[in-house]
Amino acid sequence: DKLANFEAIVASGERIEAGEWMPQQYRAECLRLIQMHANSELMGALPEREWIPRAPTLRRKMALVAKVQDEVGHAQLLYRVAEDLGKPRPQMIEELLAGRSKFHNVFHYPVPTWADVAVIQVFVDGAAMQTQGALRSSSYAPYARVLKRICYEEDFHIRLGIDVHRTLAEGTGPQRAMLQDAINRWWQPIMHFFGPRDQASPHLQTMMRWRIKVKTNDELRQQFLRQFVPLITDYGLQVPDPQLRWNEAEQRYDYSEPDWEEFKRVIRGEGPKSAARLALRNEYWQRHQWVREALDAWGMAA
Amino acid sequence: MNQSALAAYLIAVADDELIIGHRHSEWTGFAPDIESDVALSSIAQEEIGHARLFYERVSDLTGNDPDHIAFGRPPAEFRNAVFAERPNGDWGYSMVRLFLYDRADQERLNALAAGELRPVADLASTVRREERYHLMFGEQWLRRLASATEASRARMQQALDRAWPEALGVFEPVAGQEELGAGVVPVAPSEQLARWRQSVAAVLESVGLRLPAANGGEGTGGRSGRHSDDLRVLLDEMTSVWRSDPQAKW
Amino acid sequence: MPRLAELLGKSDADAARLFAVFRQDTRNDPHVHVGDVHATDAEMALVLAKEQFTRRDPCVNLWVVPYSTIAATPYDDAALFEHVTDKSYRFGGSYREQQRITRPRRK
Amino acid sequence: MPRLAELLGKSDADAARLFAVFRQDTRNDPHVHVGDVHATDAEMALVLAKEQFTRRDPCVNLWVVPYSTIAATPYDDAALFEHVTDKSYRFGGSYREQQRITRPRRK
Repeated sequence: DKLANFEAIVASGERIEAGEWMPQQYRAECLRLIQMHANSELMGALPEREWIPRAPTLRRKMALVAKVQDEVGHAQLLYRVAEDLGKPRPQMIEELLAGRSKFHNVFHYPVPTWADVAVIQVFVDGAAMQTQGALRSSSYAPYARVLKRICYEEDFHIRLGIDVHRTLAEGTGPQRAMLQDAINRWWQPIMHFFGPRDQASPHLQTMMRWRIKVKTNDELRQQFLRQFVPLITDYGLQVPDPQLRWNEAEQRYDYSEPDWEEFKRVIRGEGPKSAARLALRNEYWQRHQWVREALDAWGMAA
Repeated sequence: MNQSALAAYLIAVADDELIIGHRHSEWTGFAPDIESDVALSSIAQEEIGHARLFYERVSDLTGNDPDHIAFGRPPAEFRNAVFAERPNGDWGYSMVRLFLYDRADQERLNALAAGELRPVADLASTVRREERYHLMFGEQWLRRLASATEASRARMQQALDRAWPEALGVFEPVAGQEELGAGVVPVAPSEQLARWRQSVAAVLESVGLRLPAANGGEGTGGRSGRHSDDLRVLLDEMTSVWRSDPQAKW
Repeated sequence: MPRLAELLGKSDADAARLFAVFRQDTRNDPHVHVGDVHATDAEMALVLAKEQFTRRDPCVNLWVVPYSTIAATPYDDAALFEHVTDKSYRFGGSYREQQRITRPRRK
Repeated sequence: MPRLAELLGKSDADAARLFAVFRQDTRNDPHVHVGDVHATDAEMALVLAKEQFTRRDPCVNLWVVPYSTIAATPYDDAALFEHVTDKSYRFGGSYREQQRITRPRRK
């Protein structure tokens, strides 16, 4: 029967295509995951975009516009994938604007200095790369295809960020201090990014079996720490977690347990910038109402 | 050929492209639809890239580093047309300005590309090729918004009426331009303006918009450093990080 | 053989304003489906597709097609394409290898 | 941005009965234009396409589209897609090289 056939396809490592039969739970989980990913790309454009008008050189300005443009482009690609799972794009955007669907914790925080842009591009995008890289083996074919391009472009973002990070780390005293301050402010949200340690649960097992989730939260966090902690310590900068150290015996990083209450609050939309950013998006959405009406009328006539 | 007159002229072109590119980049993340957001971001990048190329020609003449030219001058030393420094307003005004500005830039580039000064002529013809897409994007949006509904047409006419006088200001001659000699800019500003008016009139009328009464003069001043407060606000923000330490590496 | 829009559960109105984008990287490459754009009409779809799908990739030509006009085979009976009866006589080993070598480079 | 049929000098009637065929080899691949078939309608086009384009090649899915609905950029206008001015900042090219020399050893 259909479920057995579906399980067989997934178990064999094959992928499921849009328009193909799938269990309702698989469709719902994929939609929730990909919609949140799309929302996060669209909202993820806002923090760095504040620095486009203030980028300090012509080349940094062009590169930052290109980088934020990629985030908007990723939202376009991801909403397109989520759409075929049963929710039109306008409805997903309206759910985001109404605060009814989530976006990643890291985009609920302020971006007070130019160094924040470097920290976001290196460490936030670096964290996202772990999750997105793993999901390239996702069982949902349209998602896996889109992630191939997204990961290629995210890799560019990380390299761009490393260049700014290195320039500040090797720059003047005030530049180094600005960078350390940004790292201090962003470390907790970045540790939150991967979510709490997975409790073994039937839900988790199904997600892993169906390859909607490919690695556990803590595997991804450890993968991130191994790659990115050196980028701080190699420049003589501090990781703002006194407990953080490499545990040779267990081949993993030990770290202070993040404050998961703050994480839950932020995800619910009570982060320092949650309301302000959603309000800003809503304001533009209202201002463009006349443009949407005009395009609808033009589309009808075409 | 007067080197400082040439530098002054190229700075005016570069300032136009930088400031209009800066304004376009302010839409990144907030355009009415996601696909147009991506497209306008590319246009913004290219305008800023064009500015950088013109600043490099200025740098060949004056020895100043392009970033210093772009980030190190007070408003009074900027030579962009006032038209470019105005805030974006709504999407309709932004699309009308993009359309009118790019058509004016096209006439300027046509003139420079026909000039005898090889480096400037080559740069102009390179940049002109990239501006083709900008013209397409602007015209597509202009045509749809102007022809879709009575409400959208009225808004676009309003935006056109507001933009028109300052669009004429793009053709205000740069101080010292006449000393450049015909070799560099073989088409006089008044002739560029006439050709511009003819080409935009054809499009505007075809989409049902009325050509405002021409009364140049309002949009001038920028070419000699007389700017609106909009430019001061823009530059305060744009140069804030660079000014915090102009000698540092950013 | 249903229309693709029906397979994806899209209304005709939605499908008419969603355009599949096909990019041809070089003269000797075929057009490849690289994604889709929402647009009011084909002309705007081409303008928007250019920046979303050729910012970094080479391109010599773009096609756009409204989803409403695409007809497709369903995935559910992939058996449709399984070569049930032995058709190896058609393949002729060398042909398949040779075919793989000459197949145009594709992403 | 004219319609492809006009570019190819095809009448509407002809273009409506000529179908572009797009084949998806595996579920990891996008649909790729593999050729065209003449048919009176889409259903027939899919049947013919299956016979003509999947006998020797792997295939999990087929699309067919009438040429009359394809919009295209003009063939001789490849210049539209050329990156005229320096876009290396989009590839992080220069960063990539700088990176490799000075990037702290990782992994």
